[in-house]
Amino acid sequence: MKALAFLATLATGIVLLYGTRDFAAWGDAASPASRHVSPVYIQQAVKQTHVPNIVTAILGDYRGYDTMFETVVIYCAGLAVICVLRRQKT
Amino acid sequence: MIYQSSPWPLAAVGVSLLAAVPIFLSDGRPNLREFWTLLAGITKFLLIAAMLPAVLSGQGFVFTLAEVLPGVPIQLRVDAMGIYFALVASFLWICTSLYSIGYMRALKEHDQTRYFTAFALAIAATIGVAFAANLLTLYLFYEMLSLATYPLVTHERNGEARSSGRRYLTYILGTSIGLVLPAMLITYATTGTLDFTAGGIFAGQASFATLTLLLVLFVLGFAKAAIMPMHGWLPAAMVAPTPVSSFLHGVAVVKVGVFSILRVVLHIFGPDLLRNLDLGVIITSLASVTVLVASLVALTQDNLKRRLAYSTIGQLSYMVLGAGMLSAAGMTGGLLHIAMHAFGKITLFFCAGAIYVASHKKYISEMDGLGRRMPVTYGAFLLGALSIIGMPPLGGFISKWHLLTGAIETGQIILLLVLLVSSFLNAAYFLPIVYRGFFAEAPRLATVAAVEEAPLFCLIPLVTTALVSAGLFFFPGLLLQLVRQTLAGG
Amino acid sequence: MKLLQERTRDRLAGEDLIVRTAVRLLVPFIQLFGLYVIVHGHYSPGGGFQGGVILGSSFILLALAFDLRTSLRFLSVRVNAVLSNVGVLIYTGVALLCALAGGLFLDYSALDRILPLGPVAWRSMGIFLVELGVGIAVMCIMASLFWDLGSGGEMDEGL
Amino acid sequence: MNTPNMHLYILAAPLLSAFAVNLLGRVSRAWIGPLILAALGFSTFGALLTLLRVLRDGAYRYTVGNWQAPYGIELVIDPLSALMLLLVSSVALLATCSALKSVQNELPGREHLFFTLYMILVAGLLGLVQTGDAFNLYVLLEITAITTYGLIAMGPDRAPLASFNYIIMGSIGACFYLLGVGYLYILTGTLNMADIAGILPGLNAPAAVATAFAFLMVGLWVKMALFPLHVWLPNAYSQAPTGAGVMIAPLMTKVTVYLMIRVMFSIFSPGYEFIQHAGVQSLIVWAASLAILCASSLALAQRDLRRMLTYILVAEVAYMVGGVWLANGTGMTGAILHIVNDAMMTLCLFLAAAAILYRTGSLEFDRLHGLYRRMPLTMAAFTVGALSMIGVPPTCGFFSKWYLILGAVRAGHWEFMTALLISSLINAVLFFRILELAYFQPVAGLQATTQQGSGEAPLPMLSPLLISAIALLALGFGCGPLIENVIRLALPPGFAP
Amino acid sequence: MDQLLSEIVAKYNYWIYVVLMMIGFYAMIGKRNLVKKLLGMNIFQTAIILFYVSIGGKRGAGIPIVDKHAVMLHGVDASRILNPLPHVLMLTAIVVSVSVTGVALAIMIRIHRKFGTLEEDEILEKIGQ
Repeated sequence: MKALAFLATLATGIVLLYGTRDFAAWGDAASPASRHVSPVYIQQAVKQTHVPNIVTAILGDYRGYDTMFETVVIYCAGLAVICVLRRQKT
Repeated sequence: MIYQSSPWPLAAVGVSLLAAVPIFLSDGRPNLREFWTLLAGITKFLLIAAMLPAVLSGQGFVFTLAEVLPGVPIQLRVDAMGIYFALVASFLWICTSLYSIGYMRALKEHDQTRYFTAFALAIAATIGVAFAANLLTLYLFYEMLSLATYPLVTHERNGEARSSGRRYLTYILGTSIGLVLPAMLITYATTGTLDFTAGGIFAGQASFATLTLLLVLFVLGFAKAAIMPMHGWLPAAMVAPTPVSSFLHGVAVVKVGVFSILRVVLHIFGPDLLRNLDLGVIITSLASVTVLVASLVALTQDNLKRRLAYSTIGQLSYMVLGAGMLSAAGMTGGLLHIAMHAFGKITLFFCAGAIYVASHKKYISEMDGLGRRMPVTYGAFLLGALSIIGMPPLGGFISKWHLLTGAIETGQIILLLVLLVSSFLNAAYFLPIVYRGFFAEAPRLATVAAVEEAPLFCLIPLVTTALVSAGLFFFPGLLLQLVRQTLAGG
Repeated sequence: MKLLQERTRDRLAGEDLIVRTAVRLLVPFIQLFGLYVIVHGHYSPGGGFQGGVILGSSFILLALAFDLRTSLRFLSVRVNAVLSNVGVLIYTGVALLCALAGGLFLDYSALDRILPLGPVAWRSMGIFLVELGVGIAVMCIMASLFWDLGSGGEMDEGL
Repeated sequence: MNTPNMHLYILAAPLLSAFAVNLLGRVSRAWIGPLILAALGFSTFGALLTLLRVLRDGAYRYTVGNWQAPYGIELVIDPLSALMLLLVSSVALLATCSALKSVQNELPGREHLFFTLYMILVAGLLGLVQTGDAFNLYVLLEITAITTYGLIAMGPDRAPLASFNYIIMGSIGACFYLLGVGYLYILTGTLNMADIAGILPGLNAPAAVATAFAFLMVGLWVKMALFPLHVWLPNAYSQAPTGAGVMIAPLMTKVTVYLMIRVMFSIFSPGYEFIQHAGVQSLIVWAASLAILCASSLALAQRDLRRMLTYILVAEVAYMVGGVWLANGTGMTGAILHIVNDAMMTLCLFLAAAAILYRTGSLEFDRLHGLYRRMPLTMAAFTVGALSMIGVPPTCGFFSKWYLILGAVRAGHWEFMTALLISSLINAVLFFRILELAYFQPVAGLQATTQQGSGEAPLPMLSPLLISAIALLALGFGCGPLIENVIRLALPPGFAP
Repeated sequence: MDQLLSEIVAKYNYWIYVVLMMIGFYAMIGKRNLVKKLLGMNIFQTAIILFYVSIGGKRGAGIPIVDKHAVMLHGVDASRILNPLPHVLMLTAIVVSVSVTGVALAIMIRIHRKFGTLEEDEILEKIGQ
C-alpha cells in the first residue's frame, strides 16, 4: 500500500517536472503567461474600472463570475459544517 | 408483393396488448375477464383473416411505429410468411383461451388474472414477431415474448418453478443478448440495413467466414427453436400449467424461434447465397442431430408432458432441417410443418392436460386403461399422434412428404434416412401411450374407475384442433399457397 | 447557586484579566480595520475576503478570550445566519440586477440605466458593492465555522 | 422570455431559491417545497427554451460582465451544453419531488439546510455545463464537490467516513485538474478554452502540453470514478441520504463525463488525442473495457440494492469514456446518447430504491421478497429501468448500447464490444436476481419482516418514478429524432453518427 | 549536465513546488490517519498556490497597484508590473481550500464522535465487528 502510494507520488512528481521542460525561466517578463492576457489587464483596468488595485478589478469585475461562485463556495462550506455538526433545536 | 401503408398490422398486434389492460383490471370478476380474453382473441383472428385476401392477391400492408436507427425503423409488415404464421397462432389462441378457461377453473388455479394478462401479452408479442418487417423489430418482440412468458412458466411460484424459470431466462435471454445481438450488429455494420428482403441483404458484402459465423450465431441464438445444445429450457419449462405448455411450448414460443430462423435464412441471407456457399449443411447437420437425439430421449421419458416436450424439440428441428435443405420442396415442407405440427402437438398437449384434469395423472405408466374411461380424449390424442408421425390422412403427412421430396431432390440420402428413422421413433414413443390407454389392463383402483371425461371447455378445443389437423390433409390449399408465395419472394 | 456561578465566573475572570481587557480594547479596532480593508480594497491590498476574515477573527477572538456565549452576544446565531445569506444575496442580487437592467450578467455598467453615474464609475461602484457582500458573507461564515468546529456544534461553552 | 440571459436565469433561479429556502425554511417548512419546485420548474422550462433556441439559431457565446472573450469569462451554449442543461434541470426536478418526501422522513428539522445545499448543487451543475473558461470550471467543480460532501455527510452512521474519503479523492481530482490548467496557463497565458485551443497548435511544447492533458484527464477521471479510481463512489453514494442519492447518482458522473468531452474537444482537438496519440487512444479503450468487466463483476458481489446500483454506475462511466475514446462518430454518439439515457435509467432505479426503502426500511436483498404484490407500480417502473440497464428494446438503454457497440465494431475494438455484451449479460443476471426475489413470495422465516409497511410509496415519490419510467420508453422510441436533431449537432466537428 | 543544472537553477520555483506537492500527495494517499490526510491535502493545495503565484513573477516588477492618474495620463509598461491574474486565481483557490478544510474538520469531528478514533485501520476494524 505505502509502496504503491510512494510510487504514485514519485511518478506524479516526475511527470510534473518533465512538463516544466518547455517553460520559460522563472521571472521572465517575456514568458507567454506575461505576454498574452495580463498586459491588457495592467494597461486597461484603471481606464475601464477606475480601480487602481488591478487584483481587485479583476477579482470583482473581469472575473467577477468566478468570485461570485467563490463566495457561494465559502457559503456552502459554512452551511455544510452546520449541516454536519450543529445540533438542531427540535 | 406491393406494400401499402395502413394501420391494420398495428391493430392486429395491438388488440391483445390493449386487452391486457381490461383483463388485468377485471381481477376478481372471472366471467368479465374471460369475456375480454375471448373478445380479444376473436377480434385478432378476424383482423388477420381480413388481411388475408389482400395478401393472397399480392398486396401487403406496412406500418412504421418509429424511426429509431438510421435505416432501421420499428416497423410492422404483413407478407405471406407473416400472415401464414399469424393465422395459425391467432386461431390456436382462441382454442387455447377456451381450453385455459376450462382447465384453470377445473383446477381452481390461483392468480388466474396474472395468467391471462401475461397470456395476452405473449400472443401480442407472437403476432409482432410474425409481422416484424426487420430484424430489430423481430428482436424487440422476441424479447417481449421471453419476458411475457416468464410469469407463465413460473406460475406455480414454488421452488421448482423458480429454478426452471431461472433456467428459461438464462437460455433465452442469454442467447438473444449474447449471440443474436452481436450477429445483428455485425449484419448492420456490414450491410447498413436489417430489412427482411427476399433474396437476402448481403449482396457479396461479407466474406465466407463472416457469413458462417453469423449463420451459426443466428441459428443457435434463436434458442426458442431449441436446436441442441440450446434446448435445455424446453423440458424445464414444462412445470407451467398445461395450457401454457400446449400453446407457448407447442406453438407460440418455439414456433417463434423457428420462424425467426426461417426469416433469417430466407430474408437476411437468402437461400441462393447459402446454396452457393453451401452453408446449408451447417443447419441440416445441427438439425439432424437434434431430431434423432431428441426422439431417442423422448422414448425414455415417463412423464407425459416431458415426452411431448422432447418430441417437440425433435419436430422443431424438422422445420429447420427443411429450411436447411435450401430446396423448394424442402423449405415448403419446413414451412408447412410449422402449421401441421402446431395443430398436432397442441392437440396432444390438450389431451395431456385433459387427462391431468380428469385423473391428476402425469406419468404414462399410470395411465393404463384410461382410454376406455375417456375415449374422446384418447381418440383426439391418436389423431394428433398420427399427424405428427406423418400418417395419411392427416396434415402431418403433407409436410413430411414435402420434406422427403426435398431430401431426395437435394440428393442428400442421409437426410432421407434421418427423416425416416425419426418417423419410426415418433411412432415408437407415441403409439404405446394410446395402446396402454385402450388395451392395457387397468389397475383395479377407485382412482381410475372414477375417472370420466374432462369438462366440456377442455374437450371442445382438443376435438377441434384434432379435426383441423385431419382436415388440413384434405384442404391444405390455403397454407400451400401462402408458403409458395413466401418462397416465390412474397 | 446562581451566586456560586457568579463567583466562579469572577474567579475565571480574575485569572485572565489582562487578556480579556486587552481583547476588549482590541476588538473594536480590529473590526474597524476589517471594515477599512474591505472599503479600501480599491486602492490598497485588500478586499472583501481579506476584510471579512479580519472581521470574523474579531468574533473568534472574543470567543477565545471570553467564551462562546460572549461572542454570540455580539453576533447571535440567527443574525449570523441571516447576514451570511444577505452577503451572498448582495453579490448575486447585483449580478442579476445587471441582467434585469438590460445588460449582461454582472455587467455593472448596465446599472447606469437605473441610476446614471456613468458606466465606468458604476463598474467601480459595482465592485465595491460586491466586495461588501463578500465581506459580510465571509465574516459570518468564518465566525460560524469557528463556533461549530470549536464547540463541536453544541454552540455553548465549547473549548 | 427569449432573452440573451436565459441560460443564466436558469442558473440563478436555483441559486436564489437556495438562499430563500435557507432564510424562509427556518421560519416554516411549508415554504421549502413550493420554492424549490417553482425554481426547478422554471429552470427546466428555460432550459427547454434555450435548447430550442440553440437548435434554431445555432450555438452562441456569452461574455459575462460584457468583457471580451479572453479577458472576461465566457459561457458557451452549444447544442451539447443546452442538452445537458435540459437534462440536469429536468432530472433534478424529478428527483426533488421524491427527495422532499424522503428528507422529511430522514432528516426532520434539517430540511432547510439540506435543500439549500441541494439547490446550490443544482446551480453548480447548471453552471458547469455552460462554462467556457477552464478556471471557472474548477470553481464550479468545487462548488458541486463541497455541496456533495455536505449532503453525503448528512447521511446515517457511516456516511461521514464515506464522505471524508470522498473529500480526499475529490480534492486530489480537483488539484490535478488545477495543475493541468496551470500548465496550460503558463504555456498560453489565457484561461479561455477557445483561446487556448487557438494557441495550442502553434506551440512547440510537447512535454508540457502532454503533462497538462494527462493531469486534466486524470483529475476528471477521479471525479467521475472511472475504475480503478472509483473506490470512493460506492460508499459515498450508498451511504448518502436517500434524497441526496437520487439526484447525485444520476447527475454527477454524467456531468463529469460531459466535462471530459468538453476538455477533449474544446481545449484540445480530436487530432491531438486520436491522431497524435493513437496509441494512448486505443490503450484507454482497452482500459475502459477492463473497467467495465471489473466493475460489473464487483456488482455481482453486492447484497444491497443501492450498493449494487453504484457499482453498475461505475461500469456505465466506463461505457461512456470508452465510447468517447473510440474516436469515431458512432461511438461518440453512443456516449452522448448514453449520458442522457443513463442519467434517466439511474434516476429511475434510484427513485425506485428510494420508494422501496421508504416502505420496507431496508434494501438488503432478503427484504425484497414479494414486492410485486406489495408495490406493483413501483416494481413495474423498476422493471422498466432494469430492462433499460440490461439493454432490452424498446427501452432507451438498448439504443445507446447499440451505438456504442456499433462504434466498437467500426473502430475494430472487439474487446470493447465483448466487454459491453458481457456486462449486459451480467446486468441481466443482477437484475433478474432481484426481480425474482421481488416476484416470488418470501420464504417462511422472512414473512414477519416483509409484512410491515405494505402498499405503494406516497404519491410524491411514486409519480416521478413513473414519469422517469415512461421517459425511458419515450427516449427509446424517440431516439432516432433525438440523434438526428440534437446529438448530430452536438458532436465535435468532423464527426457524424 | 550543467545544461540540466542551469535548467534547474532557472526554474527552481517549479522544483520547490513539486517537492511540496509530492509531500502532500503522499500524505493524502499513503497515510492512514485522517488528520494527516487532511494536512497532506492542505500542503498539496499550498504547493499549487505557490506554483501559480510564481507564474505571475517578473524579475524587478512591482505590485499590481498603480497610480490612477499617472496611468490615466500616460499608460503603464506592463513588464514593470507583476502579472495580477494568478493572484486572483489563487485568492479563489485559497478560499476553496479553506472551505474544504472546514468541511473536512467538521466531518472528522463526527467520525471521532462515532468511532472514538481517527486511525483508519481502527475505524475499519470497528466497522468490521
